[in-house]
Amino acid sequence: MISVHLILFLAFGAIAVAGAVNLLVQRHPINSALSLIAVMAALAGEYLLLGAEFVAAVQVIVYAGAIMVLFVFVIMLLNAGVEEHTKGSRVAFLFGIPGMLLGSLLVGWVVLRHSGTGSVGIGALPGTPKVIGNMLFHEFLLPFEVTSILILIAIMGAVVLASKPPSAPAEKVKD
Amino acid sequence: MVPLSYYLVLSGILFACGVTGFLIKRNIISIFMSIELMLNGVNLSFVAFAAHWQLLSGQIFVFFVMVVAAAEAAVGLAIIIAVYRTRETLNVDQVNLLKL
Amino acid sequence: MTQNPYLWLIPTLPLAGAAINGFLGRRSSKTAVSVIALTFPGLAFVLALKIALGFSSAAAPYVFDLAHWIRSGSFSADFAFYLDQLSLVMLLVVTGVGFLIHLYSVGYMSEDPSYYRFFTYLNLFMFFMLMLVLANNYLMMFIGWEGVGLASYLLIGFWFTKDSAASAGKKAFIVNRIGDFGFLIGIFLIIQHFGSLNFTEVFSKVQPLASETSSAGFLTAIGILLMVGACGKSAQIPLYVWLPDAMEGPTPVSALIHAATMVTAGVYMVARSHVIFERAPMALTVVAIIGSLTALFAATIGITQTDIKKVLAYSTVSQLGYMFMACGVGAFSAGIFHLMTHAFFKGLLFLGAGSVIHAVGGEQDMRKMGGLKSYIPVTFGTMFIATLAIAGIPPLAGFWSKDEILWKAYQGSWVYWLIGVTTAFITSFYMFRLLYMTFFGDYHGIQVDDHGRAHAVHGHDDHGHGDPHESPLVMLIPLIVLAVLSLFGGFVGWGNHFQHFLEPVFGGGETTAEAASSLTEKLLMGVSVLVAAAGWLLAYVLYCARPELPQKIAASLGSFYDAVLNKYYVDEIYAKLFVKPLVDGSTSILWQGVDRKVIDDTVNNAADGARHISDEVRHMQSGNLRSYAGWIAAGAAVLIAYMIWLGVGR
Amino acid sequence: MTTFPAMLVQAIPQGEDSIRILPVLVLSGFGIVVMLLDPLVDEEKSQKTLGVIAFLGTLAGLAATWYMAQSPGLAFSRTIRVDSFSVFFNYLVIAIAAVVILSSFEYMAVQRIRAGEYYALILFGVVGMSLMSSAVELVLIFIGLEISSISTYILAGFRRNEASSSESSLKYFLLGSFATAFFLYGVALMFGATGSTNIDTISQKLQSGPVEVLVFLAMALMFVGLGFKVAAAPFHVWTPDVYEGAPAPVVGFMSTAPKAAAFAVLLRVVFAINAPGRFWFLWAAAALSMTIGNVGALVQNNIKRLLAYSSIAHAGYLLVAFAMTTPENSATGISAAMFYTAAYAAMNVGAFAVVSHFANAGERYVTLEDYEGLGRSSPLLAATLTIFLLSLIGIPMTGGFFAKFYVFSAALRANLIWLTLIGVVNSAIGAYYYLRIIVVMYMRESRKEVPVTPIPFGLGVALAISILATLYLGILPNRVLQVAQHSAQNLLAQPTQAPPSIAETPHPAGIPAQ
Amino acid sequence: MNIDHLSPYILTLVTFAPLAGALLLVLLPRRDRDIRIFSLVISLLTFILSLHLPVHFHRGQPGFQFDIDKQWIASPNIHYHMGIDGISMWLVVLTTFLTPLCVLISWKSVHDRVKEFFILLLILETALIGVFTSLDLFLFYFFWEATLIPMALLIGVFGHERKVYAAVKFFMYTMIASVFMLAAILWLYAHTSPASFDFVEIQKQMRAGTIPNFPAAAQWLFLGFFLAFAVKVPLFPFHTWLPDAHVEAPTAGSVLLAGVLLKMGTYGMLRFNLGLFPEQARHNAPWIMILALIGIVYGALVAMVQPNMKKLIAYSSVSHLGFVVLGIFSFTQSGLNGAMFVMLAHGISTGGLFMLAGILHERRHTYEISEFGGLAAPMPVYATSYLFIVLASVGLPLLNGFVGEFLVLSGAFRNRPIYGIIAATGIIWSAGYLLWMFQRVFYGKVTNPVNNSMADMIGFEKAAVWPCIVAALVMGVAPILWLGAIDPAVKAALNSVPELVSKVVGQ
Repeated sequence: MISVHLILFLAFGAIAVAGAVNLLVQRHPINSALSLIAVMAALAGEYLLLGAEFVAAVQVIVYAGAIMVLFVFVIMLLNAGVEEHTKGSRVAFLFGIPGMLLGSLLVGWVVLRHSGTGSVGIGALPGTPKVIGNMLFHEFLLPFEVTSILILIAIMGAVVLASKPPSAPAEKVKD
Repeated sequence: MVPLSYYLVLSGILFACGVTGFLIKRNIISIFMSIELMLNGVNLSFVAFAAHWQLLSGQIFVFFVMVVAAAEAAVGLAIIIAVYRTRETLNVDQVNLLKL
Repeated sequence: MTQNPYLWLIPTLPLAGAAINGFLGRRSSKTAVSVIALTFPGLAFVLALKIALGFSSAAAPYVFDLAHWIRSGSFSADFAFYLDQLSLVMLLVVTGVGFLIHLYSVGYMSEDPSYYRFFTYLNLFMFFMLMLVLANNYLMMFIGWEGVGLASYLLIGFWFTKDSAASAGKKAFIVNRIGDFGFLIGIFLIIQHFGSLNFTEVFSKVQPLASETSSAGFLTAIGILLMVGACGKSAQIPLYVWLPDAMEGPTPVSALIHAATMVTAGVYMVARSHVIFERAPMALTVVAIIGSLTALFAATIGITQTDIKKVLAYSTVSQLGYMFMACGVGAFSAGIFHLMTHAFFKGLLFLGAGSVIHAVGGEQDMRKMGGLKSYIPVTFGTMFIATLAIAGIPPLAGFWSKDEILWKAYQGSWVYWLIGVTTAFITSFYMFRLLYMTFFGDYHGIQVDDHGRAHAVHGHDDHGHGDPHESPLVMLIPLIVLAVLSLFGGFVGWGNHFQHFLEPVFGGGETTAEAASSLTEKLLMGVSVLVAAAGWLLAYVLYCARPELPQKIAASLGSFYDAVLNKYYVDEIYAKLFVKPLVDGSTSILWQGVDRKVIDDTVNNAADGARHISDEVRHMQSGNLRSYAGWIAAGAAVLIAYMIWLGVGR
Repeated sequence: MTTFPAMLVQAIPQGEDSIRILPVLVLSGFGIVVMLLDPLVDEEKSQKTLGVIAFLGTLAGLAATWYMAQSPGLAFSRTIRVDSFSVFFNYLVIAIAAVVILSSFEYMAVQRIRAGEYYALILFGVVGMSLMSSAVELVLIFIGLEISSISTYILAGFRRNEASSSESSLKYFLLGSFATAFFLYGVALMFGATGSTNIDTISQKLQSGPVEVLVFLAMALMFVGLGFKVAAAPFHVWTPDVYEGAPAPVVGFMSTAPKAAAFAVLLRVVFAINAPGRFWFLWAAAALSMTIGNVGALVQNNIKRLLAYSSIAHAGYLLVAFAMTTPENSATGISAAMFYTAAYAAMNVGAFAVVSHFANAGERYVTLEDYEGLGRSSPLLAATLTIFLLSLIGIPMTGGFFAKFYVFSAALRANLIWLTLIGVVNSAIGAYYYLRIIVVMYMRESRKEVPVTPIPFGLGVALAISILATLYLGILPNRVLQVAQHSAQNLLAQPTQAPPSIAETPHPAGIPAQ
Repeated sequence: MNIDHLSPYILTLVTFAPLAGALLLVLLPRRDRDIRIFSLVISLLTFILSLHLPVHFHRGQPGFQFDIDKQWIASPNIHYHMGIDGISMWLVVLTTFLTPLCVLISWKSVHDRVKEFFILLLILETALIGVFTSLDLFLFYFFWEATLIPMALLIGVFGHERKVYAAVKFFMYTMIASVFMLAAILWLYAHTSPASFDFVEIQKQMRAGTIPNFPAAAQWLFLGFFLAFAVKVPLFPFHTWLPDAHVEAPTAGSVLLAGVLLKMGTYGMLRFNLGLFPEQARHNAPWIMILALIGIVYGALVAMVQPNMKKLIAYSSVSHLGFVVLGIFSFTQSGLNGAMFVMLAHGISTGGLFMLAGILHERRHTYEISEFGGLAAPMPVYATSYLFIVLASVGLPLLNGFVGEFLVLSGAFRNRPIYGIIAATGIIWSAGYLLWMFQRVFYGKVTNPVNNSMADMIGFEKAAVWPCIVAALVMGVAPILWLGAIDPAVKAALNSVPELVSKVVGQ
């Protein structure tokens, strides 16, 4: 019989896929961004189903919240308009979509047929903030610390690239 | 009880959508968002596998991915701004000074 | 026999002369040059005489080993000299006649700007010629063989500013090379079968072999190949073409190289290898046929020539044919005998011709001469003797040798004899024709006063007055000496002395001749004398009594006459058949065709192709980011598919 | 139930641990210092001072590496392994950084580039790379990869008033993250298949149990990501554009250091995990890269682009060493690959140093026409470049020769006759376009006025180092090769019975699935 | 005795003396005259040093002498192994003999970038000597490749109109061919155990048959080596780079190119194709010999119709080197002796010819034969020297050309008579094209008035050319001096072909 779990999974999954497809078909970046947020929200739901409550929370707060806001901000800043068709795009449509569908079907088939046939129940592995934090500061201390550098770079990069460029360089004197 | 493979298929579909988006979108920002979509797909499979193996590390990875995503977003958007400054366009097909 | 430790000096002396003149001659005076040039060959001659006097006929061949030359594995060829009766005869002829001609040249070339160069070459020639005749093995003979070729190349082209002279020299060398090619192959055959080139060794290995009467074996091959070499050097059909052109050289050169010595090298070589030839009858036949044909063929051409030296040239070719015919019928000693006498009278004839040319200021066309006997009596006298000799009028030298050959030819086959006699007739005809046209009748020559031209063209002197005049003494002495030799040189053949002298070399193989009845011999002798006389008479009639006749006859003969006049167009045919195709073919087919079009273009096209492909590859880089992503995705797809296939497969 | 302070106490790394990441600490320390100093020193002086500090930082990094090498072993709950392999690559990437920094001094000044961020980014990038080379944990590797990538994305865009620069940055960034996503997906699947992201554990799992399809899939995806990083065909497409647009010294940096690190990862993934079903893929990738790279370079006129193609080709030669199956072949293959990375780094950094000096302001002079008659106008510069080019051709007595030599002899020992033939023929074809540069420099007279400035001190030192390295590797390759061989042994002989880290034990408070 | 002290190091000295000179030259100031004198001194010094070899060479004793064998690189197991036998010794001496002459002939003709020129020249000399002395395949390959760059630069920088094309063609041709040799070398190294590049060692293992699947690969290895050498020789149809390279190269370049570089190919065939793969050498001999024959005749015919003096000489080299290859693959004592001797003779006489051609170019800046004519009158000394060299390369007895050709031909004839006969036509062709050229250049009237005022040879030129003439004469009269050392070495080389020993006996 169809369990509640499965129904929920399918529901969230449907939303996610719908959002993803919408991201593709929408021609204005803003719409794409919003549909991406939808996808993320749906995924957050999936995470909850899997018991990763903390991850779900972070997904909503950081990902859907912070990062996507950044996107929307930039879109607004550059007031990107509707993307126009160009010669390259048709080729991409003709080959890209069927190719990708084929690829994903192949992968899906493989996964279905060959991966571990185990199945997971609701909240299979509760990822509470406590345990997660515990692990972050033990096994994953180094990666955790290192990410700080990553972020540092990111900030610096953003500063460098987005700031106003200097005047044109000067010719070397030939002597 | 939901078979693990369902989750995997879902993540696969999302990933594929991301790839497709990268190929067919022309607005640089949309393309970038497709990448985010791919990452999300990956995250899902991480969490799913975590549940499957009863290993929290799987969930931890998602954080790292998110951090990376954040960093990429920051840098990426900065780059996009820089490009826009020099080229006044966001259409990737017109960003082709370098070729052959 | 008495040891001759100084034997090696004989060739070396002229070399020394050549070296000295070559290095110092440019700066030293003409007298100094001529002293050097005369002393060294002279000394060589003296030494030769000394050896000859101390030479006992019974003596075994004397081998003098000088130094190693080539040692490769078990094969070796050394600088070594081989002295026996045969080489002694050659030695005397070469040094003797050679010296006389050197003497003559002192006068003849006295006005030439590059006097020293001439004598350098001449001495060099002596050196190589002596190497040739004294060689102890085929390879050393080959040294001399090629060396004399070089000398003749240099001397023919002596007046190199004349294109005709330069070309003639080149032609001589190349045609000789063709002959040498045969000779070389022959040498390889000899090495392959006898593992050595030393005469003694080779011949001793050949002796026991059976005569290849039934089938042609390697001996026949060797023989024929050697004959090819001889054809080149001794101007036999089909390689005779270079000799007439060689007359571009100074007359003494023609006398020494192209009459007396070098051209006879072929005969000498065949005679030297008689052991091989005797066991290869087929080869001998070839020799005989070539010889007889050449004799007749060249003689006919000789009739029509008007250039005095050309006549002599063709007569030389024909006489050489005689010698080969002799060898061909196995009468080697007769051949050598004729070689010797021919050296005397033909040398004399050339020197005489030189003196004539010299007298008329460089004119060589006999039609522009005539009536010279009053102007230059000595020349006339000596040349008359020579003419008698070559015509075979007894008892002069030519008579004995020619008669010997004809008799041996008769024993071989009457056909040879017939050809021989015909040739004898023609010979005496054109020789007397020459004599009459030159010395009798009245002088048709222009009163030469443009000596400038004379000098420019020939550079010999004539003292600046119009009328023809006798040559200086230094030139006359050789004439007289040779005349004497032509008169009495033949008597060594009296009673087969000469043949007996050479028997140690050629063995008793010819003593069979004695068996035949001497009546026939006498008969044939008579015939040949008659023929000679007839030729003389005809010449008298046509060119002295009724000078207008020849034109008529020529006209009546028509195209045939033209053919003969133009030497049967042989040169033209050769040019069309060989030279032109070779040059054009090499240019258009090999060079422009194969080299440029095929090979080089292939290479260049390959390079261009690579560049073109590269250009294609560049277009993978469309610059469009999405296409790049496409590449990556495609690659990923292929890779994923492959890996999954792998994974599923197992 | 431990208390939070207790956790913190536990969290503080042990002495050993911190020593085993000493280079990382030192470099990031210096990076931060540079960053902080940047606003303090004024614009004019900043170039030099910051550069010098950064250079000292790299020297300190080398020293730190040496110190780290003294205490090999695992660290941070088996996410880091210090062995001669990781030490080798640490040395390599830091040294590259040092030389690049030296050669950047003048460039910075000429191009008016903000020095502070530039040097800091290089240092941080090196941090990422050194992590890549010593990490044995896929997630950590991923993070290191991202650090190095992102820093190079930024560096590529540093000539900010050049449209080409930002374009190259964009292309590099988008394609890079695209590829990284693949890699990440691969990691995820690998995790799913084996329940671990630790390379040792994975290899044990693979050796023990049956290999399921998921693993193959994971491998494929990871190859995509890494193939992109090392610019192996067909994932090379980004290279020419990015190299052409990016600043010359940066290209010198990112064509060697991240590549070396990526190769280190690839070596770990391929050999330590002993990746299944890799042979033909690597074979094809090698052949394809060599051919595309060499053929593509034949008609290039922009020297940077030309060298970009050449770097694709060299990646191809390098991949030849990966197509090994049996352990003993693998050993030779690994050592060959390591040597190659070193040699290639030496010559390529040098070549780009010359290019960046000659390019002049706004990188005006980067086409072959500009190099005409250089042999006359600046014999020294021409001679230097010639040495590097000869090494790139693979003329004996240069590092390039031995690099190719080891690779090909390894291949032949594994009986890869055809691959070797493709390789040697390619290297012959490749000779053509390097020769073209030499020809242009020596055999043609310059047609246009190109200013040639004297070689400044920093650049001179950089060039000297590269030349010495190139020749040293070409004449006395032994020591380096021995190190490489030793590390190859290390890489292959992984501790089979390592105590399972906590990360893999089920969580104590794990609620059983219902 | 000091000889014993010197002998182990003499090869190193001879090989690297020029390089040392070149390095010193780098430091010298750009005063052209000093540079010229300095490099002349260096090259002469090298020549004198190299004379140590023939003087103290134990003739009649096969095997390598003066050998030095030190490990250079442990892995790969590369040794600094040098040694010479009768074959390589003379090639070394040939090189050291020609280089000073090159310096002399370039004395006046090179004015621009003199320093670079002589540096390259000396480096080239070291590389060339190294090729002949090294017994370690790796070392050999190194020197082999090392000759490329200086030569290419000499052509490309100091050459004439189409110098770049010629240089690149030369470089790529040789490069592409030699990578196959590299592959073969690597294969050998990878399959020998203990892995080794040592010629002697590999030969030992090859004989012992301890190399795994050697028989299967041998044919390919043979071809790998052969291709590299064939291009270098150059054997028809790989010869098209030669005329271009020669025409464009400066005189000294041509001299070394024709005199020594080409010999690298034939030397390689003799040393490696015969030494390492006797079986394959024998099986492939027929078609190789046919290629050589084509080369002989074809080269000669094409040479005959060349309007350009240097091109003519270049094609004549193709023809002469055909003789060498023919001799090598005739597998007869005479053939190989002859081949060796032709190498040396060709080195001298063709070197001389190129110098003489260069002297003309010096005065008229053209090689077109039609530009000249009647030169014998204005420049008699030059004409005589020219004639001498021409005769030497025509193969006149008592000059160096003859001995070699004779031996080769007799060897070829012994192996296959028809080959000998076809090859022997070469003596006709060579007479044809050389004498024709000589006539067109020197005989007849002076057609072009410019030529009337042409100066005869000057001091440097005499100093450069006359040694060649003397050498040609000595080699022709006393070949025994050379053959004495060559013969045993060749015998040894032949004995490495076991089943041919019987064939060799008697020759």
